[in-house]
Amino acid sequence: MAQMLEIRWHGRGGQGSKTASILLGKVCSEAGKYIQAFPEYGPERMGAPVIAYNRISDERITVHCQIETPDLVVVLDSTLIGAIDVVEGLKEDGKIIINTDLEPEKMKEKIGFNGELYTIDANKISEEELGRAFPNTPLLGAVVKVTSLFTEDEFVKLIRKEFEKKFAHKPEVIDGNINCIRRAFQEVKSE
Amino acid sequence: MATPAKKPGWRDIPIGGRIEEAGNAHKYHVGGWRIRRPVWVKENCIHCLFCWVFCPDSAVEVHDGKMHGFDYNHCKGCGICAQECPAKDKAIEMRPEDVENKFDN
Amino acid sequence: MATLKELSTRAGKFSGGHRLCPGCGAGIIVRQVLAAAKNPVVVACATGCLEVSSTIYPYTAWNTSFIHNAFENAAATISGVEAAYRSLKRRKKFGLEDQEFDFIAFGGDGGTYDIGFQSLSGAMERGHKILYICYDNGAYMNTGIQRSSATPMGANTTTSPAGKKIPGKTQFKKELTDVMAAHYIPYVAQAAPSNWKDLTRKVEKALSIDGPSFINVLSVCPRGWRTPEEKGLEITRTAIDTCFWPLFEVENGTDYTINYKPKNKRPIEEWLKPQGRFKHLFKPENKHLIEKIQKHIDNRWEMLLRRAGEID
Amino acid sequence: MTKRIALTGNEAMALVMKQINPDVVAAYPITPQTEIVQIFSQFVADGEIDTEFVTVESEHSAMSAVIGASAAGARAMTATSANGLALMWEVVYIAASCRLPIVMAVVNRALSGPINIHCDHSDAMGMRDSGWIQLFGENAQEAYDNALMAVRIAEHKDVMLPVAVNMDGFIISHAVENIEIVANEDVRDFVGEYNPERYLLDVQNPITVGPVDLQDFYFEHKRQQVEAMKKAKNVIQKIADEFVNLTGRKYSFFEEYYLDDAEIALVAMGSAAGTAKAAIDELREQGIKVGLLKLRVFRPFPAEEIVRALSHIKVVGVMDRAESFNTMGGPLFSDMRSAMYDGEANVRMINIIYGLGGRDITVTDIKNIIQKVKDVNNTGKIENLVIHYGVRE
Repeated sequence: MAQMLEIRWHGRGGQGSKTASILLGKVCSEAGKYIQAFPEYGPERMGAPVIAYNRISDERITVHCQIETPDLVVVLDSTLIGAIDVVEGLKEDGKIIINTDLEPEKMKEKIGFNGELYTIDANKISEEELGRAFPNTPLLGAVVKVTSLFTEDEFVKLIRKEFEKKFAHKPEVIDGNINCIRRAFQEVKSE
Repeated sequence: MATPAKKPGWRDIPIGGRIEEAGNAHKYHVGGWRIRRPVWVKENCIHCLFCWVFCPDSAVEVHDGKMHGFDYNHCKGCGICAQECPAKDKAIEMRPEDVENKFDN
Repeated sequence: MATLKELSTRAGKFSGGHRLCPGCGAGIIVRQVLAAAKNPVVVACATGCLEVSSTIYPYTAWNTSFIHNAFENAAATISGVEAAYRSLKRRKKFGLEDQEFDFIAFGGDGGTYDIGFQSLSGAMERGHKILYICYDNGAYMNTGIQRSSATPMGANTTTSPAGKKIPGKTQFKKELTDVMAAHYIPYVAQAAPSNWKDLTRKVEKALSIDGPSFINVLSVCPRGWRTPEEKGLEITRTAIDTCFWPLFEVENGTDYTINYKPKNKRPIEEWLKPQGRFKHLFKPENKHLIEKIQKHIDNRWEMLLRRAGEID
Repeated sequence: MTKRIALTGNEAMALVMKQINPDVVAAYPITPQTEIVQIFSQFVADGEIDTEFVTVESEHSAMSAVIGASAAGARAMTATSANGLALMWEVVYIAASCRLPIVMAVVNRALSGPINIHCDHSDAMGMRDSGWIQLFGENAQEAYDNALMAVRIAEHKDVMLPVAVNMDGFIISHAVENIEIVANEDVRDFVGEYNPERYLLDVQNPITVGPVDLQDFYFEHKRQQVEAMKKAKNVIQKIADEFVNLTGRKYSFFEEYYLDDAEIALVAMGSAAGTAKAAIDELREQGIKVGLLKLRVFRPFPAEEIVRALSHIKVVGVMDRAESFNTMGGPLFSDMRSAMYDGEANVRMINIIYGLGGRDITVTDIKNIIQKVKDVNNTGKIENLVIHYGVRE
């Protein structure tokens, strides 16, 4: 891992990219890392393309701007591809994770990116575990797996604490969300 | 232009324009505004206190529920008291103010 | 209800030495209102004649706690004072746990009907335990008699002058008392200093309520009305007897009571005639305006009677 | 005891307000400050605090109500942004003139128009002559810390002035960052009780606040305000010294970043100062002697200290996130040039106006800006005194 990990999340309003970035930030903070999690704000409403960011570092972060050259791009909705340039600025040795049922090879052709590309069918996982398509939770798992930020067990332990806070009023969804994370660790794949 | 000698400097007044002595306008005399002067005709007075309740200037002196005359330091001479006096023979008369009796209080 | 003798024992909260005009209605109203208050009072005052004449540094006529903030925010300011009181009382600071206060705001019609209306409406809606008194003299008298939304139709002011084409103010006044009643607050009333018994009773009642209250008080301005200084209360009585200024109260938005019904409702001319600001209305070509005003007054009076259940 | 957690700037501000536990808060929601009001409302609704919370109908009434509350004897706070602050304008001056120690969070946003909800400092700059102390923070931590210190500064008997605690809208207010939280009991000890000398609810000693102040006394009262501002400098430093004992976090009028041996320097306020640090780190690795003066206290303006800190610098780039439309640069630049005029040193300055309406300012941008400062140093020539950086031609 580079000194500072910079992640850019692409999604549509309502899919939870901002929530995912904040959850990741909070978990990393709990684990003692320095973090930032912030969305790019506009007048967007439900359905419009949105962006969120994470910076994660072992040292204090002072920079306060949008991320120009991310180490990792996460695409919550593959239908965004083509509509926006999801690999803009992505480092040559960077990585991209895409929520899709397509195989990585296929996806790679589609977006013309030569670096490490991962796919995961986050909608399917989420539908099976939570009964609805919340792709952000499985993608969180995929991000942690791909970046090796934490081991699966470490991360599950940390994120469970966040879920307990976040879902204090509906604890019944916590286990489903944990399952999403665990499955993501297994099901995210590269070529 | 010379600063007026009597007024205190900025170090010597409370901050923020605060006035720390409530009701000190009492020390400020507006009797000089008067061109007519209410005169209390004690023997006609029924002590109804209408003059007191209608005076805009807090210039009617009442003690123990009885009219006691005027505070000429603060009466501006509007004449409402005389106008509103319900006594059969008015207990308040408005008389022209003159230099001699203006400040005799 | 307090007698004058009792009221006189509570005098002194507004000292002489203020610089209101001779015969000013605001001075009379403030004295009556403060005499009706039994607790220590904190007053907030909107910018206007009353404020600029009563607190000219380093003198204050207020023998109470007093705050002036700006023109349009007396209601918000007193709501902040009241909030502070609630908080400090609860937190037992400054020995306030056993101390009662009456919180009273004063504003002229400019600071109440117009520029201060939003602040007033907000404070009333929030339910603070405050009494707002509007002294309504029907124009911005402080700055030289400019029209306000309280200016009566036909009045000649410096911004609604009676000219060759336009005969003074062309709109009816806003009926703010009704508007305040529509806030469904516990107590709203309309009063006049000529009827001191009615006004002081209303103030006592307002201050006894745990919630917001509003009293609109007709305030003579000899300068703006163009009337003799000593005649202010006499003219005020004609406002009541012509039903230009009915005395009434509204509890909880719906419960209307007429406090005074003239035995013989007098024609509106009797209110208009003594005032220089309406002089031009008595020219032959403006006769229709007086008729229009009379009709409006009649309709409104009838509406009030109906609301009060006096007629069907 | 401090605890490190991850919060947005707005969450941090709402939290510190809860910890300060003011007697009265009156506030009106406006983007990007809204969350502060929402979170604070939740604290009240859940009974976590017993602050009297006045949900006013406008910012004008928010400031009016805190003026009433503060004059009454309460510790009072509010928060706003941009147009909300502009709507308060009139009473913002009155708060300072009446010497009421109100603390207000200002979540900086461009002042319309056309309407824009994103960060710049035009809102704060509009109140710069109102008599408020103005503190700027680089991040959520500094906003939190400044709010804590602001209460003490405002209420100090030598000061008795309101304090605005600025934080960049969205960039800080909506970004989650790590922040070290002071324990509740330490906050309580640090801010202490507010005990005003005179206040409206003092039954024994009623006062008049806000009288008509005419030609014969108004000027004296303004002179007093200037004196309070001057004295505020000592107080700000003294309270920062206490704060470092509590938290280990050191504050002064400004932070000096690689200034000691610098030849050229930037001056900046708010979040861009952090980005500038990252740029300077990179350039220092390349041997470029560049430093940063990050201004924390904008009012009172610490002119002497700034001159001292920059006296050895050859060229300074002053970064303004606001225009003043005097055609000679932004408001910070005006103050900087004024401060330097009487300085012994021959420091040249250019002004970089950047980031208006939330235009992002990246590390690359800052490096470009530093290059412009360097160019002046190399050529000795100032071609453009004021640069509107990042504007499309």
